[in-house]
Amino acid sequence: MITLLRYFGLPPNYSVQGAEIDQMIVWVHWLMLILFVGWGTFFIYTLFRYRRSKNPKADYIGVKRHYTKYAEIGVVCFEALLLIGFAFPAWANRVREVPPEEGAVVVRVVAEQFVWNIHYPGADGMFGEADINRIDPQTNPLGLDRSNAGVDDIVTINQLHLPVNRPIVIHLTSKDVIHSFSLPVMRVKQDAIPGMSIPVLFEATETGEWEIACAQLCGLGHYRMRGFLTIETGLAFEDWLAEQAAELEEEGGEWWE
Amino acid sequence: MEIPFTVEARPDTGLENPKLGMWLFLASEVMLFGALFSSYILLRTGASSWPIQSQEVNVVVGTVNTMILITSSVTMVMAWASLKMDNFKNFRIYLMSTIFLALVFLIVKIFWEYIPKFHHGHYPSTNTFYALYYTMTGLHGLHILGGILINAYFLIPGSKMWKKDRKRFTNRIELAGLYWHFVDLVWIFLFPTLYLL
Amino acid sequence: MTTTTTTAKDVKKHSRVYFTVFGVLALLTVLTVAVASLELAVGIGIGVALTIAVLKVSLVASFFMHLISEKKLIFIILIFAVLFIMALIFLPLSDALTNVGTKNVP
Amino acid sequence: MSDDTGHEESFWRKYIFSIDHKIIGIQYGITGLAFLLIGFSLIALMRWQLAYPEEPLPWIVFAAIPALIGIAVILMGGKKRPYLSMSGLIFIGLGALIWYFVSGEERMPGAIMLPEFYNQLGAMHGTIMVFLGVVPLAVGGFGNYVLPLQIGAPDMAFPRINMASYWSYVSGGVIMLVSFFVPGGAANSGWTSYPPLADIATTGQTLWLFGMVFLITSSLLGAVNFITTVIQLRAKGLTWMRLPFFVWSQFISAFLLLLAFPPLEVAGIFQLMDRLAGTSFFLPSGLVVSGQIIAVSGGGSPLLWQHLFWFLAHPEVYVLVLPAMGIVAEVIANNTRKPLWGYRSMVYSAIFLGIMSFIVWAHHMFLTGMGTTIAAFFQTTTMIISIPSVVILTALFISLWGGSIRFNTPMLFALGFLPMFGIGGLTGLPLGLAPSDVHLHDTYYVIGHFHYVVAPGTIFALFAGIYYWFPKITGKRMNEKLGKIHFYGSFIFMNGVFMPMFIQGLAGVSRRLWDGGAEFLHAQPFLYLNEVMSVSAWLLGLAQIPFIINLVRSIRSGEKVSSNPWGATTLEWAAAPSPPIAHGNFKTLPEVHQAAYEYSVPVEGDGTSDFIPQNQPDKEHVDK
Ligand code: HEA
Ligand code: HEA
Ligand code: CUA
Ligand SMILES: [Cu+2]
Repeated sequence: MITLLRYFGLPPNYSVQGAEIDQMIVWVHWLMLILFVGWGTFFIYTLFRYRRSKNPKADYIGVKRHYTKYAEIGVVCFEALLLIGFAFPAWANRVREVPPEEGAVVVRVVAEQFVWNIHYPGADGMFGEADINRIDPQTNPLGLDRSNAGVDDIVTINQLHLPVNRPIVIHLTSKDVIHSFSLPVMRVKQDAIPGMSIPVLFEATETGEWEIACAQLCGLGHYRMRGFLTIETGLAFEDWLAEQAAELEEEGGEWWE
Repeated sequence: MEIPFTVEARPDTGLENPKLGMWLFLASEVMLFGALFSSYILLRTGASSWPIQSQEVNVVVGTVNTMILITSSVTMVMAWASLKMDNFKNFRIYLMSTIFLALVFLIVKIFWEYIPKFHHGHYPSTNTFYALYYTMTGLHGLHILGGILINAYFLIPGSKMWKKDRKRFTNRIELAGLYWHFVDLVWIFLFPTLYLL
Repeated sequence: MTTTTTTAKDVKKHSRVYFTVFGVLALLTVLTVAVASLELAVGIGIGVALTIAVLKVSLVASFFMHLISEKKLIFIILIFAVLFIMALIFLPLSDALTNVGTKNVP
Repeated sequence: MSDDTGHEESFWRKYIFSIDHKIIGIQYGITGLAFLLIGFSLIALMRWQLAYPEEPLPWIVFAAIPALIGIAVILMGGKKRPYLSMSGLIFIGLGALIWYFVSGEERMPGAIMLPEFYNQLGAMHGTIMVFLGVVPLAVGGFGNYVLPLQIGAPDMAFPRINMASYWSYVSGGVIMLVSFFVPGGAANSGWTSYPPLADIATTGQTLWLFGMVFLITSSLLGAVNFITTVIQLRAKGLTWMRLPFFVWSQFISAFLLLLAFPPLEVAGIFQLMDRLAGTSFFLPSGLVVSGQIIAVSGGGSPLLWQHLFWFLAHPEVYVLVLPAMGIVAEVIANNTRKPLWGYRSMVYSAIFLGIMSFIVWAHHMFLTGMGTTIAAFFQTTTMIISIPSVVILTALFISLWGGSIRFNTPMLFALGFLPMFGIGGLTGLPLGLAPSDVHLHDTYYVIGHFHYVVAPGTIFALFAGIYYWFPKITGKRMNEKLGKIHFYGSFIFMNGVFMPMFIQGLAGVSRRLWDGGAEFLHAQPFLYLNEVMSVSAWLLGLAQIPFIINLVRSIRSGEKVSSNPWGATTLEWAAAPSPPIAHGNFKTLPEVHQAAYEYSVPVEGDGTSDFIPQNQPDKEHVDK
């Protein structure tokens, strides 16, 4: 089934959590396929068998036995199994109530029309305070307070770099309207809602470069609200962070004047 | 061909069409105001701060208005009861009192609540409480206005029917009453929600 | 009370009920305002106010709107309306209250 | 209030402000079809942009086709039928509308569609199709025309309210169309109008909200009327379990409309307040749009809108499909010449479906940061609600077994409905399970899912209904050959439009993209499908030409038929002439003695007739 779905467009999955989701997709599609083929065959056969020219007199009763009841009970059981066996646990894993942040890479993603602002806590591991009154579209899109914990925070636009094989926690929010943060190959999607900060958990299993798509209509630029996701080895990720930190240092002067 | 059961009840359901129609309409009104209350609860529990309501609104005026509406409900039901007792004169008096009380309610609402609030610079845009306050009482006020118009219609032009078809007219007043009591009933919830809690 | 079965005499009797109900309603109004001014704990305050409101509403509905002797069909329709509203209130509410993962940010 | 005293009614009373349910039904039907056509035209333009992003639209072709059809309709209608000819103006008006779209610099400079305008078309396509096209046609049109006839009633319970409902609907529709002409154009935040986007959108959104208020009023008035009619005006002997399934489906839809719309009305009022009075019901604190702090008090909740909207919109989708199921059930019973299999289970399922549909709404909101318990609740209810649909569909499938199936045009469309709704319903399942919805939410998979249920599903059922009840309305039959061309053309191209959407959806292509995904790498391998879908959509449009010709020609000079050409059991055929008499329907109100679908009753066997009409009194030998 997974090969079939692959053939029909499902991209490969490169995250730990995605496997669960794919499993779910596969199982429902089995159910759908069984029902579709089963009833489809019945349907076509019946149309053919009971056409008027072949069967001029209809049978008042039709089907007498209770096969259908069994078929329906079968569907119920299958759906119950999907729910209890797959959906509930998978969802619970996905929205762990309090995200475990130890050992994880924690990033803030702030959506706005039509870019993704990525906010790393920097060397001190602490996010600086953000305040809308400090926002400057050119120099400080997040309204970050650069004086305290924010001094070493790294802010990029549309560039999300993350290490492979490490748990990742993204705190997702939005500045203006509702967006939806979508990483198809990671099987990650989450609405970014202003006024709310929603944790997104996943762990990548493969390095590579992909895109961040926006899935929720957010205005005229919705179609071009594209970010870039780079999954790299831990070392490369550290290097990249260091590079960003150095750049920050250089520009430093202008930033918090 | 006449449509059956507009005046007489259908034997197996025991209802006349207009009465069933009115109750269905009221069911949808339950959903309308229910959704308002639902929004109120969700917004309030989600809010980071909420004003102390009894300091923002005028509880005395609210209480007076509550009393006015309750009284108008009694006069309304008495208007219908008078028709039942074939007392058209009392009906007129009671219905007129209902309309009068409803007008007083609106006048009090506008001149002792809305206008002073505007003077203090409290507009719907001030905060979520005021947004809800104006929207909910406003919608309720529109319903009151609707009730006044309906009752006024039955007081003057509509009451000609009394001579032609007493039963039908009485039924109509009963329905107008159902509506009016419902408006009262909504206020009974609105009052504690917006003034006391 | 279907209009077909009520006689003028019944109505006269009912009028007395209406005024009694009115008295109770007025009393309850005073009561709820009085309780509110006591400044009880939030939970109790809401509980009392809502109980009184529900009481008043049932009085109006039962007697003024004759719901007490109305056909079952109408009851059923209203009950569904009330149930659906409860769903609309409590389902989102319970998520807002239990969901600690998502935070409100200013 | 109704008069059969024979005095001549004025033209206005008779055709425009009529209170006869049949005229109102026809008015609803024609207006609904016209909006269906407009809804389709909007998407036809959008599909150009999706297939060939940023290429100028060959608008002459797009405008000329409806204009030519319009001229043809006018000519075919001839002088003798001014009303028929006048309906040609709808098509010409449509051509003009397309020309208007292209002519505006702020919409399509150089005939190239701007993203803003694409969003307007998308939002209005959804709105028009759902609220102005399908529901008015299915509920307002068929419901009004057929339901009183099927229950043996002289009219709706409240004829004047019925008229008010229609005119409220028209007002809503006009407001929606007018919104294309205001500065900034029509609403452009999707048919779902999610705030904050919709709160800060252009004026069109305000008009959208006003329009919705009228449409909501119309639906509420209609719903009260339908429910009262079914409860109060059933003919003598027409017990609940003898009601045709169509009546049940309308009855339940009416309840859904009655109880689900008011919360949307509240939401609409809130959004109007947000837009006009500066409140922040749906605006949280601290919004910054394009670097500007939004000066409002804040403290609101964007999710509140979603709850209120989907509280309506989920029941609404069952309003879209229940009447369709009703029509299909009628047509299938009639053309298999046997009773529906499991009629009772279908009725109970439909009731259950109606009740459940009020507590599944948040399956549209799985990705709004929902916690585990609530997600579990809504996943469970969503899975539960799929069961009654399965039961109804199963019953319809099984009903075919043992039948003597007549493949006439209505039956073809009804049969087409079954697998199409099946596909749409089945693809609802992965969406209803939160984990798989993570991947599929807001992709073309969702678009594919619901179009399968509403377009080849509901629209096919509506076509089946038009072909089936046309003889009732006009006393003439529609042409079978054209009907079959219409069916096969529509069937092929419907699948051509919507099947590829599942592929794009699985690939993760978002919906509502102006360029159909051309911006994104992961969409590249599937961009060619955009062209496939667009071409199919246009051909689908052309496949409606035989239908339009058929409609006009049959009205003008269709084959005359008896009052019960299909040999049907239900009252509208068995007890009323075709067309039924104005104001009153029946010469005498019928009395019912039979269940709804007594076809091929075994003992009857005298060979002359294979059905027992509902109003036929029991003979001794029928007492099985
Ligand atoms: C008529 C309309 C209609 C109907 C009937 C349905 C029916 C269902 N819908 Fe659908 N839905 C919509 C219209 C409809 N939907 C619309 C318009 C949207 C999108 C709105 C938007 O975002 O713009 C939507 C979106 C939508 C979502 C949200 C997706 C997302 O945004 O992420 C979900 C999620 O749970 C869902 C689920 C379901 C389910 C479980 C059913 C079930 O009721 C289906 C049950 C049916 C079956 C299970 C079929 C059984 C079939 C057989 C037994 C036989 C098969 C045989 C053959 C094919 C031969 N729908
Ligand atoms: C009932 C609902 C309904 C129906 C029937 C349709 C029908 C169709 N829809 Fe629509 N669609 C929606 C509801 C519907 N849609 C909604 C809610 C959305 C989401 C909007 C949003 O994003 O907010 C959407 C979005 C949507 C999109 C996605 C846009 C995007 O995400 O950017 C697409 C893309 O192809 C599409 C295509 C089509 C097509 C090709 C049809 C075809 O099936 C059309 C078939 C119709 C006809 C061929 C017309 C028949 C007309 C006649 C027969 C006229 C006769 C007239 C007279 C005689 C007077 N639709
Ligand atoms: Cu951001 Cu769509
Ligand atoms: Cu739904």
